[in-house]
Amino acid sequence: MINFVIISFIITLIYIAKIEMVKSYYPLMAAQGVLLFILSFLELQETSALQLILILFETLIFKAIFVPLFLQAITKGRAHRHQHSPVKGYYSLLLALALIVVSFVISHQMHEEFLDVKYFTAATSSIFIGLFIAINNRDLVTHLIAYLVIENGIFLLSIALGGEMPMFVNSAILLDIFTSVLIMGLIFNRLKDHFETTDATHLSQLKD
Amino acid sequence: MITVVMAVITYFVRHRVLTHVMVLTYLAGLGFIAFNLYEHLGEPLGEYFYCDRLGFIFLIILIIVSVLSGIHYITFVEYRNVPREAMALHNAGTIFFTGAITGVLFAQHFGVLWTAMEATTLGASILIYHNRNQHSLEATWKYVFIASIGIAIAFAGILFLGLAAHKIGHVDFTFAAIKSEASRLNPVWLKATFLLVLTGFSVKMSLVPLFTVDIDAKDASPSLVGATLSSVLMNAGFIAMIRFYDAFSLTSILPWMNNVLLITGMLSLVLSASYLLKVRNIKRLFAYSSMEHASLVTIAFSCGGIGYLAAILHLIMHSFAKASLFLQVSQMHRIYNSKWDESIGSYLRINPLGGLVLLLGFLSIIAMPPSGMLITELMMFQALVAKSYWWLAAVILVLVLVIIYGLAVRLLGILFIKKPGAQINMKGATPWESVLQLVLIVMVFYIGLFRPEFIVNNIQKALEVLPL
Amino acid sequence: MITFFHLSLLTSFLLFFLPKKYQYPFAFLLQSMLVLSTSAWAIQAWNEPNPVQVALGIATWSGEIILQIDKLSAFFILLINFICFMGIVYAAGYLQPYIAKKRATTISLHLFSFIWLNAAMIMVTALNDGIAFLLAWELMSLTSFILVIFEAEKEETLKTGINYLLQMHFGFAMIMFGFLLVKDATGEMSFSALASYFAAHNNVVVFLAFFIGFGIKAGFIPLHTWLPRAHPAAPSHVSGVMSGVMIKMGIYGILRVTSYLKDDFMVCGAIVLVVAILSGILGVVLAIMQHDLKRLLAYHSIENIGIIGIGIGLSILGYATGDSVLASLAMAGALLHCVNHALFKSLLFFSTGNVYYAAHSVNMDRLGGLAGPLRLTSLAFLIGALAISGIPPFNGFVSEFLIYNGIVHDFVSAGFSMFLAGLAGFVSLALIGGLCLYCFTKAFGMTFLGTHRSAQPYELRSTHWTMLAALAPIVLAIVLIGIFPEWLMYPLQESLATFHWLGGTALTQTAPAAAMTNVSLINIIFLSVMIAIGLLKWIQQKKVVVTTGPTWGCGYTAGDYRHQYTPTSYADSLAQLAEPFVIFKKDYKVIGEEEIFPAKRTFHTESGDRIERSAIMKIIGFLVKYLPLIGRAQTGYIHHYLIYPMLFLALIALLTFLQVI
Amino acid sequence: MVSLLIILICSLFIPGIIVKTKALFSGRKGPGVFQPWLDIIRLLKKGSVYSSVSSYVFQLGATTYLASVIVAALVVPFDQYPSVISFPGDFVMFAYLLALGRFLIIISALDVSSGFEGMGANREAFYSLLAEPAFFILMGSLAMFTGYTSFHDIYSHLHYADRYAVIIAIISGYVLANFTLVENSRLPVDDPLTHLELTMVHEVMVLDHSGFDLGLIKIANNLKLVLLNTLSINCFIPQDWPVALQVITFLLLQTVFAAGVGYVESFRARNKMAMNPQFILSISAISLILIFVIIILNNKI
Repeated sequence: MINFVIISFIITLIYIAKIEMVKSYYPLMAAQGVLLFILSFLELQETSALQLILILFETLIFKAIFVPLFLQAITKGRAHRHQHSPVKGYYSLLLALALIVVSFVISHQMHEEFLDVKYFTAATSSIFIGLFIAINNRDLVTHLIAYLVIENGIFLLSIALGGEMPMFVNSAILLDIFTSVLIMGLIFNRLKDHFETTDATHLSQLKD
Repeated sequence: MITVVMAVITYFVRHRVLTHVMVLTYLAGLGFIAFNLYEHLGEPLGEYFYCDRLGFIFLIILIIVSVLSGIHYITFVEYRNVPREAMALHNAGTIFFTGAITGVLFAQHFGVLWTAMEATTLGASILIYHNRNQHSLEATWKYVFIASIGIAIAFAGILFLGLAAHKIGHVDFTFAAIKSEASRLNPVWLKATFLLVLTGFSVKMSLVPLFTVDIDAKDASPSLVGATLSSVLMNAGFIAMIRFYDAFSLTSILPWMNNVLLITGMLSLVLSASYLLKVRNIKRLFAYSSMEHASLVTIAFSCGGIGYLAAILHLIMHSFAKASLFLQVSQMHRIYNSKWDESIGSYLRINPLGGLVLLLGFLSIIAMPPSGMLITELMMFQALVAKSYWWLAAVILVLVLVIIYGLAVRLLGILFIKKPGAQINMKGATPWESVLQLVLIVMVFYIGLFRPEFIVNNIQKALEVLPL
Repeated sequence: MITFFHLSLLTSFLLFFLPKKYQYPFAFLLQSMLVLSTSAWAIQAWNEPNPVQVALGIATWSGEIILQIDKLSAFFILLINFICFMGIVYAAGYLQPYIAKKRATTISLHLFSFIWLNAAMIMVTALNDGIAFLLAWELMSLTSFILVIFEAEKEETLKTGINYLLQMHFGFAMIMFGFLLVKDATGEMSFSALASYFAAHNNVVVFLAFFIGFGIKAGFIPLHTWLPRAHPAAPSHVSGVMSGVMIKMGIYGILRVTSYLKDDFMVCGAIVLVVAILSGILGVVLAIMQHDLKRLLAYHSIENIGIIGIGIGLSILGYATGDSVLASLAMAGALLHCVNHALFKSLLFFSTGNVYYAAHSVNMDRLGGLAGPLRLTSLAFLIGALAISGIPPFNGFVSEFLIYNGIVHDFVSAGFSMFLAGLAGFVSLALIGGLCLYCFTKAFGMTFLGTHRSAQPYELRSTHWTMLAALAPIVLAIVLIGIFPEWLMYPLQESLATFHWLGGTALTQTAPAAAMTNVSLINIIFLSVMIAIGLLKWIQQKKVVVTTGPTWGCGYTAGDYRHQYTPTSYADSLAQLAEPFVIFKKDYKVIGEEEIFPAKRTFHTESGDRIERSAIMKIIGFLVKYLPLIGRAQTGYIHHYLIYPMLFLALIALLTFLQVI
Repeated sequence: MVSLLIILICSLFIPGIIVKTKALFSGRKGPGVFQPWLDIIRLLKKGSVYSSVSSYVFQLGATTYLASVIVAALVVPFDQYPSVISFPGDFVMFAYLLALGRFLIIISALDVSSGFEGMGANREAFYSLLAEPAFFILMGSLAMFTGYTSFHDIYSHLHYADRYAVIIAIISGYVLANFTLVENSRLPVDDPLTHLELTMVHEVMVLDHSGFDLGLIKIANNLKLVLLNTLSINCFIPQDWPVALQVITFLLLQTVFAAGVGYVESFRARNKMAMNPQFILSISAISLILIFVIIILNNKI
């Protein structure tokens, strides 16, 4: 079961990497949220009820429902736009696959008994692909999505390492992600008004 | 106690009453707390916090700088006709930011430290956003985005540490616990943790590799925010870095950490030198100068021994000098309505007191006597010589000369040379503020000349734990 | 005394709050107090066998600051005080137009820096502790920097100031490295720790570090490039003080370090000698090529530093080869030349200041014929010019004579290599003397003699009386030292005792020092002969008809001011010889054969310092050109910013993997 | 005292002899041997014309020039008979005293704002600067050879015990003679009797001096010629001869030298101006050769 979920997660990653239209991100983000929920539910069965509720909230409500809706709200009217990126289509797919292979190799190198290699692979792939998306794409929404993908990776990583953080920290992390997404969203809206574009290449007035 | 502070913050954040009094009251309260804390030095504060000397010293600096920029903000609002909403948001942001930094300073748990650090990003983003124009939007976006990714990277690092700790069955995540167990942990994970944390926090410390957005932030925000960012926030970043360094300092990776810090510092120094040669925007100029000092601190720290003392003292003095300079820039901006050096000229003639601040501030940041940074740079070189890094010392010397050249050309040009394009509006000059800034700089001089035993002793005690 | 000292320094801050009118008198009062108190210490030190210790009651990073005045320090302190005091007297007149023109802040900053420069120099000579010394050293650089940029609204002046500041900082860093090496080995950071360091380690490295650091301040070639820029940029009383005593602080430092040497005398001496000979000859060659009078004088400072260096180098070498007479004579000559150079160089700068004040220019291409209107100034300049050329009966001769004598004495007993070293010094001193004569006949002749060289005659401003009053004591000192050099032998002997390795030889017992009475005798005879001839002439001229007429134009009667020799044409004969060191550009289009009616032409020459252009400017140019290229990282594109952490992580990971770190 | 006396005596007739020789070679009878001095006396009685642009410097020039040469004469010895004043390193003082006179005469030439005199002044300064090292190298090497450091001691200890040492006498005598020619503006460096100002060195410099001043300058020139000549001739007179013989030899040699100068000036043209620096530097080169000779003879290597 877990293997199946992780593989699905990686497949969503590959899809995210090759997406060219903003609209296509929303279901994938929602799917990732659901997958993460299943994973954490399976993994952390013996933890306390409070923590379970928290994780439920984090994955299902926040990641699977709130974020896609929020994205949809802020990208209203431009969801069908095509991305401008230097590495396109199949090449980005190939690159994403390569990154996944790299993370497999890295995970394979880690001979740690407490480390779940499967999770670790998924987590590193997620982080790598998130960074790849951010570097490769020029649209600000994609940057936001990249950030979320990276955060998903970090979440996976924390599952991979077994819950080490105290409650306080976990809730803080949740709050942090929530507020940063919120702030980014708000600023994104403002940017749209001011610059009349969401292309990051136009966002380069501050330089030397 | 800190949780109480947090509660106060949230109260103010919700409360949108538009008054500066609250900020100042809050800071006064913080000062009061600090006053009380002095008796509790070395005692834990609640579960996740711990009152140590290092944090305490920087708390004092935090209060001084924030009070000054708070006062400055009052004039700023009057002069600029800042909308009430923006003002309220700024004040709330200040309180949130200050509280978050206090959290960073006293955190005793890696996770809490991380949380507080993330909170500073959010607080800072509110402050940077203040002007609400294209530049500030761009800067805020970049800052939040890059800082968040940096923070995520740092969190991954902390997770690695957790992995390592988990392996030996240890689950307590406080500094003290990790430090005592560190030698049993797998050095590879520790290295990964340190590297990722350094990378993640570099945005706060204004170091390579994430320095870029920090510079933009200081440029696009009001100068008083720049003052806070390049003093208080930078200190907090360094404190966080030092916590990790301290925790791992008893293990075999100490030389490795030193080397990494040295590389980081050198890269940052080269970059800042190259920028200082060409930058013409005075705010960015000071921002890069902060980067230079951050790299000097890093280099000093990486050398160990007397370098630790040099690093901390340098941070303290840099906070004072840079805060006063940034605040002065705000005044200049009002007088000339520009931040570009080609339209700011003969400042010493136009505003003698402000010019004096700029001149003395310039002397302090290029480490000319009576600036105390001379002493710390001396210590830094001493540390380098003690480690026989001769070539590095020579390179650093050349780069520092380049930096002085860059700063001197711009700043002395502003002070003395008449620029034809300058449009002067003397209403912007506020002599009493300049006097306050002068006091800060005089403090730098005082430290340089007289070796205040109180500060030095406290730093030395705080640093006793580090390996020599 | 300590109260006076503190009072003068602490109340100097009040300068900023005084109205313009009272600033100068107050500064004068403070400076007098400072000079008085420190001179009293110096005199006390002179009379006591042990160094005088003055605790300033201030603690710094190295503990309490204690002035430790031994005879070498006392020697320099008296010199500093004399020149600085004359400087402030001179400034009374020189500053007047500026006081009317500038803001009160600028004036007070200037006077404030002047007082502090004096204090800083005194502290430099009297501090033993490393950190305190470095602080005082930087303070000296800083205050002189502020003094240099007095007219900072001129962009050129400001650039010069920045250049100066940077070079001083570099020198500072070298001194610091020297101290740090000592500290690393002995755990102590002070001059006295040098003794134990030199006893146990290789002397050359630390000596070299100090030599470079102090050599920048002193202006040894190739570390001299700041000097010909900073001196002309500064107002004249400042250039007088800077050139007169501040660059001597570099010499002081070298002397102080030298006095602790224990080993490797041969190498150290050779280094100093070679650099000094280079500075001496090139300094004066470059001086000859200048049009700007102050720049010319600045290059002469380099030359004189070279002479002092020759003295020091030969002294060290003399000790190394066991010739104690050479060692003490050359060192005495070097020390005395410090005094002499301080005197005549400040005299020259002050009188140049008078020229600038009166004629608004120091460009010799425009000057000429000032000996009439500025009679006293020109006389002072003439005396300075004769003294700097080492011509008796003035003081410059005495110190060179001591060095010459040391070398000649050494010839008698020296081995081959020492003979060559001595010969090199000997010949270069002679050559410098000849070049100096060449240069100062030019400087004096072009500035004061003939008629004006620009198309318009002058509008002269009359000089203030203090600007002449300040010259008188200096002239007196120059003449007295020149005519009665024997009086100085005992004090010099006392100062030489600071050098532990010179301790055994008594300068006063050497034959040349004893011969000073003969020098004095010859000088007196010369003066009497001259007066006698003058009297004869006077008597004769009363009997005969004396008329004035136009200058004999060799049959050409249409000659005017344009026929005079100019600085460029005067220097032209040397230009070929100096070609390897001086870039000499002529901007002139030769008249072609087909040009029957040649169009109007202009002629313009330029000379530059080849060492500066080829060695130093290239490095700086390289940095300024290529460093900003690195700074393209801030592209403004956020996706680029994300690549950096990746690269950084990869770099560190790679280095770790390869076990580089 | 003997030395000063003999130098003064020589200066009475030496200039005359040069003039006489030249006249004889050109087939004229020529004036008497003392004619130059008679000219000087005539000049001393005359009135003067001063340039209207000149200043006090011009008044000082000739006076100082003569005074410096007279004082310089005090330190020059005649063979082993001491000079009036003698002390270690007196030859340094000698050179610098001459420089003093030169300095003043140069600036008084610049004082009259004439292009011609400026040219002369420039050349004088330039040539003397080139010649200076030769003198110093020579005296330095003689000091090393004899082991003494004053004119008198050096000359009274120039023993040519070794027959190779005669080389030293010849070379140093030759160098000093050449030095004399340069310093006194004689052929081949300068022709005092040329009639084109553009090719003069010394004479053009004093063009504007007249009457008493010109007389002083001429006295000083005569004295300087003999003075430097003495230095050269001293090299050739052995110390162990009786006094009378030495004096006679000295006078003879002075005459021969003067006649030689006259001969050269009659049959040789002046160097091209551009050649002069090279010529003067070659004197220094020869004196360097002397050093190596001495080093080899003294077994210093």
